[in-house]
Amino acid sequence: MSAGHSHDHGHAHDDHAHGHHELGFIRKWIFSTDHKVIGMQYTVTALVFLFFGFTLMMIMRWQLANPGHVIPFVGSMLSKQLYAGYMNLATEGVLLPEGYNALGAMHGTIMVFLGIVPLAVGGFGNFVMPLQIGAPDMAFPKLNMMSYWVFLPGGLIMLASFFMPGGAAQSGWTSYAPLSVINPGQTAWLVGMIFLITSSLLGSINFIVTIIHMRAPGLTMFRLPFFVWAQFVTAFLLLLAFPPLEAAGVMQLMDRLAGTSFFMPSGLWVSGKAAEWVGGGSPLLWQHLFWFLAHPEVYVLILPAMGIVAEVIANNTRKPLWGYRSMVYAAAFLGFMSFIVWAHHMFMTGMSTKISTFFQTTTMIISIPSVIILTALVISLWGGSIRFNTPMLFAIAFLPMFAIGGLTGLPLGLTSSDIHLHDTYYVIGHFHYVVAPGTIFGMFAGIYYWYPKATGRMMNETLGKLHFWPTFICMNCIFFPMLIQGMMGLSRRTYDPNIYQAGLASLKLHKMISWSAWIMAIAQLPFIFNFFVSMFAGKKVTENPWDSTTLEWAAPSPPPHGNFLTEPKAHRDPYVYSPPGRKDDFLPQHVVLEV
Amino acid sequence: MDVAIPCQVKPHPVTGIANGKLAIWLFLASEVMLFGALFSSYILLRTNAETWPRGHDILSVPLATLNTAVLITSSVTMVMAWAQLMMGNFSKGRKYLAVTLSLACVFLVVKFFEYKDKFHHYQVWFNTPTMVAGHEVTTITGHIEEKTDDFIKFLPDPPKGHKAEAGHHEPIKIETSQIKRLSNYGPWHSNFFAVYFTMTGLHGLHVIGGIIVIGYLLGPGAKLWHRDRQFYINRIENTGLYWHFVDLVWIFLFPCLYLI
Amino acid sequence: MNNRCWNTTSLVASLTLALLAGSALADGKMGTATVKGKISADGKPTPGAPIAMGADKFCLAANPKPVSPQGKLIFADGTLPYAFVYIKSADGKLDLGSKYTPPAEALEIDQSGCMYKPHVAGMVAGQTMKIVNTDDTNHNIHSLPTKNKSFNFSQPKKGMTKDLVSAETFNNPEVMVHIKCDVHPWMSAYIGVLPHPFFDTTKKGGEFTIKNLPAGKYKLAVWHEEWAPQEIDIEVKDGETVEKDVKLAKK
Amino acid sequence: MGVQNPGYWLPVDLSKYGYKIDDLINIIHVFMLILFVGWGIFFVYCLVRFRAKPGHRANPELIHAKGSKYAEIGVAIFEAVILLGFSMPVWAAYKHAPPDKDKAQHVRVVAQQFAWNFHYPGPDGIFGKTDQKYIDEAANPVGLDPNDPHALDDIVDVNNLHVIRGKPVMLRLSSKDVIHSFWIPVMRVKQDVIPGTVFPIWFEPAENATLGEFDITCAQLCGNNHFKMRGAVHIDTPESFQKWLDSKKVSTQPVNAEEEFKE
Repeated sequence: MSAGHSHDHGHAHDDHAHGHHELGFIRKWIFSTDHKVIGMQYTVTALVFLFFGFTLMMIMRWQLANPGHVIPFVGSMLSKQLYAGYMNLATEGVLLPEGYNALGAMHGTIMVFLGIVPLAVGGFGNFVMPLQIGAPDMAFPKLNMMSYWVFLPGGLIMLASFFMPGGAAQSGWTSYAPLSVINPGQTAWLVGMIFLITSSLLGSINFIVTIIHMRAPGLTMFRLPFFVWAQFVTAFLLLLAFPPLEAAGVMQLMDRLAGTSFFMPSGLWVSGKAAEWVGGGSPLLWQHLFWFLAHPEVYVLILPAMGIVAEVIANNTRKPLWGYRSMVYAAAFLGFMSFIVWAHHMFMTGMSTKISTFFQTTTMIISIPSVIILTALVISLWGGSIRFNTPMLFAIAFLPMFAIGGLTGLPLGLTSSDIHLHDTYYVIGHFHYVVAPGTIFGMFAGIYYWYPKATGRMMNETLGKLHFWPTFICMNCIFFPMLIQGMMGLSRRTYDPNIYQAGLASLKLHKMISWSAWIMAIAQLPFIFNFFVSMFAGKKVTENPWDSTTLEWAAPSPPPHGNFLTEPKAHRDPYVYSPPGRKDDFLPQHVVLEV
Repeated sequence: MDVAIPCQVKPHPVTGIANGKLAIWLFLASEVMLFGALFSSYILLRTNAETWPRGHDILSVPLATLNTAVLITSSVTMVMAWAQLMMGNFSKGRKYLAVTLSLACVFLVVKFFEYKDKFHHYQVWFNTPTMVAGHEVTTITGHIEEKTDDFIKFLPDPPKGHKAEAGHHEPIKIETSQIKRLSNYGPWHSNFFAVYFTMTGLHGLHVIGGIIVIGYLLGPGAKLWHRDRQFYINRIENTGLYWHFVDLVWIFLFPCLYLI
Repeated sequence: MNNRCWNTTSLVASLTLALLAGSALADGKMGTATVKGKISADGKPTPGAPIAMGADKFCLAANPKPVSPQGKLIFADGTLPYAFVYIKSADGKLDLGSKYTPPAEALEIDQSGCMYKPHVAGMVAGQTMKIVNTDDTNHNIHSLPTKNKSFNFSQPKKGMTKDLVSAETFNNPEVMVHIKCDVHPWMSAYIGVLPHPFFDTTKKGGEFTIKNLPAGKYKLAVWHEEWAPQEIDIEVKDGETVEKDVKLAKK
Repeated sequence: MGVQNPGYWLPVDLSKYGYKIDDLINIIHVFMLILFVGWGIFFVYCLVRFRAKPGHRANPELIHAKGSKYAEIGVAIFEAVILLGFSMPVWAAYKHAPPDKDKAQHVRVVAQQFAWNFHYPGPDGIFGKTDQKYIDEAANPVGLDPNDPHALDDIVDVNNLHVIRGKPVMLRLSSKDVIHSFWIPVMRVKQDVIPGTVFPIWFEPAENATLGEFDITCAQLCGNNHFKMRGAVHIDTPESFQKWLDSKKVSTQPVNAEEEFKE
């Protein structure tokens, strides 16, 4: 970067400081090109979607714990016929099987594509990553804005699908053909997905260019905070894994709207009559294309969370991360491997021994880098001086939760044990342990950690702890029983488990899970309160409230448009904590040591 | 008030390219995955199919060859536009750009006629083998002259190699009760046409995208030349990369769909 | 489920329909003639296997004796239940040239003992429907029309009722619309959707009666699930009762 | 109804070879438990010992943790062992060592939204021809060809699979419409049923298997009433199997309508 650019920064900041040339409300907060504002837009939108997706699940939890009983509070609302031909989720206050399927499909879709990915990548990636690399903004600010404004309509189409004729998608978030081609409601889902995929592509290109081209002087790749590395790998996964799903989505849309038979085999006989499709297609083709995206997607969900946890742990143990380089290599290897394990979701589709051998071997191999990252994070605790603030509580809670999630992946990744566990509650327990107490804890840690940077004020610690402890306990009471239910042989996506012996025998667990879920909902109230009230009432902070070392803490809190007052330079590794012979127990990357 | 972004115009010291070029390469990587998925699906469907038509039997190879030539020429003119701009010849560069744009439009027009023909060409499958023009057949192809609830008047295609005597063929009347299936050559006709329309359609959308971008750079976007010459040339170069990719996809599509 | 909102909706819907129908007062021509008769089978029915009620424990309990598919049923004297008898115009069209508003009462279909009651019924296009589940098991009711919009919904609980407003039922004449339950594949019902109210379904003794027919020449059409359809020319005069017995041949 | 879930762990295993899968699952879980507990102890120890104390500073030196390397290598070795020693042989046996065809019971399974149609070949041991055009959802759900002599003695039952203990069962799975997944938890057998393909699978009820009825589940979301796609496997003795077979022999029923219209 030339000197001219740093001059520009200074100039940009002057504009801001004087306030005369301030952008109008719309350009500043709605159609903003500032990565921080876009990051916050993503964060808030994603949190709203997460809350909505969680609400859908609470309705399903009612049905599972009390099959056939009138849903309290919302039952009558869901039974209202809004217009002729409207697909009701419930009748006479009781959830319908098709309503249950719609809620299930939308819960999965919303949580993954509208909640966690936008929060982890769109929110944290956008807000934190340019700051951490000392950049004034993203490489393409307008593209960044567009990415959000393509994401939002995609999400709104998904939500609106509940009110469209035919209702919301009912074929699961996996949308297996031929069911998804036959079922109502899928078209809106596909259109929504195409918007979301486009948004992700725009975002990921922006991220990669920014990380490669816009690092501050001195900030070599191996001086990057681990979070940036995680985002870097994630962006590649999004870039390369999403397009096949887009192709598959287009094909499924063609099957639905143009009567093609990409995924429709010959001779289908649906509901008492021959189906209209010519046939000749392959249902397995959809599964391959879908999982080719959806397995890397798992790492899209988990890597940013690992990144956040690494930041928070390094900061709060007051010592450098243990095995930083091996973590980076592990993350890159993880990203690469995630492209060649997808078919372990398809062991039960009649896979031959050779192919299954390949995929279970790659699946076992991919567990190794996860173990390395996890081990490195735990060993990082050794010899530290651990501060138990709210972000740290969430970050360290992430570790055992992710460990359970990862370990329970083992029996699922082996074909023989998968015979019994495939498509049971064990699977649900497994991936929720990775994503819910795993990723979401990472996200909470990130929110508490970077909140002062975004707003200039701290979140309340007491409320934070009031949020953490019940959430932590409830999460385990929700997902651990699911592992047992799956072991007992309860099939997932079952509207009324009571007609099965495994369901009847584990009904008590269902009740326990549901109660825990509702208690957990209440436990989110302190967080919501804390989140909004701290914006005005939180303790004011200077630029570096956590005594942290990475570059984002060199910018003012909140950082102005253009981020840094003077162009930062990186002089050392990211986590120089408790250096010997210094009074402070941290040495930020940008600080020039006076000799 | 925009923040100054480094490497917007000048190449990055390490990678040696500017932001835009890196981004376009990444974009093309994702495009490779998109079309790669479609080509894989095509291979899978074709290898699994009991029968798969030869493209040259049912598609117009001459038109597609013409289109191939059109697209390749447009790629050449795109490079010429960039070269002229590099030499500082703004007006010549624009002319080449305009030629590229018109060639892209020609491509779409030709494609439109190809599509239109398919939608007016029908195939009839009979319930039982039926005598048509002295042969017992289960299916015939041709054009519909008249359609009612009870019957269709159908003008069969001349047999292969008898195109000159097309006049000999009279329309025949087919009762609705005889028809097992009646379909034009739209995407619903068979998996071949599903693949054909989806892939060429998606490629066509890419061509339209190219037209919009080139049109912008030719029209309102050209002002940038006077403000920041290098920036404008970069944009032309990046658009060119994209355009070559669109061309390349067609070069794969042409043999895959029309020839083999 | 008669909650207030629902009633308002159906009220609005029926009002809209009435308006759309244009001159609602200029309702279709009604007459005083009657056609009656018996439908019977010409030959012996193919014996059918009993329904596999064991598929669902509830259904088995509700039907301790073996049950035949309703379409196979025949009375000892050879007369047929579940034949749908209806009037066509003299040139064989469903439309009699005059518009009839559907009756206000809904066509009720009950899911009882894992069978549809009635198995065969007629309705005037646009008539409302009421679907009831009196079984303590989950049913889904799936219509498979070719000229109308399809519906497909579940009734997982005993006593559930769903009122279908006019716009949700069958609005185009179609003989017959097949309705089935996907959970219990044997459950099927057939609805004859007509643009006029001149139809009947045979019951005990294969008897049918079509009343209030205006004088004129018609075709008397008969449809049965298992037997070949038939059409017979008839002529009726005001106040007259025409008797027509029809024998259906094997399909 | 047999008791399928005696406790909060795996359902009873009534098959001859299911123990192999159970062993694998149990071994992995013991390993997971050891790993998690060992790791957890270290984790909690760190949290307690290295909590922030006034006047105490973190030690920035990174320890040479040989333990972690050993742990990682240990995990890798263990994974290799269960992969090569357990999972792959069991899977290969399941795929490549079907029982003797002549000694097995053969059943065709036709899945549809939302029922399992079980098609038995009858006394002649030969499946009758089937064709879509004969399908009658009430009377002939698998579309048996009435003109095929082999079809006359075939038995079709919906949602009820009868097997004899000690006798291997070979199933040919197919689907009419969408993807289903055939799962008998007590037999430790599961297979997706994808339309357009026939999937041969097999299992063997143990000779001392509990008699009675157990769940068959559709394990793949197949539509709005997916949950209702429950079948039952009846484990019979040869005698009770014969009794059931005899009850099915009455293939023709009176079609007298009086019963239905008696009120």
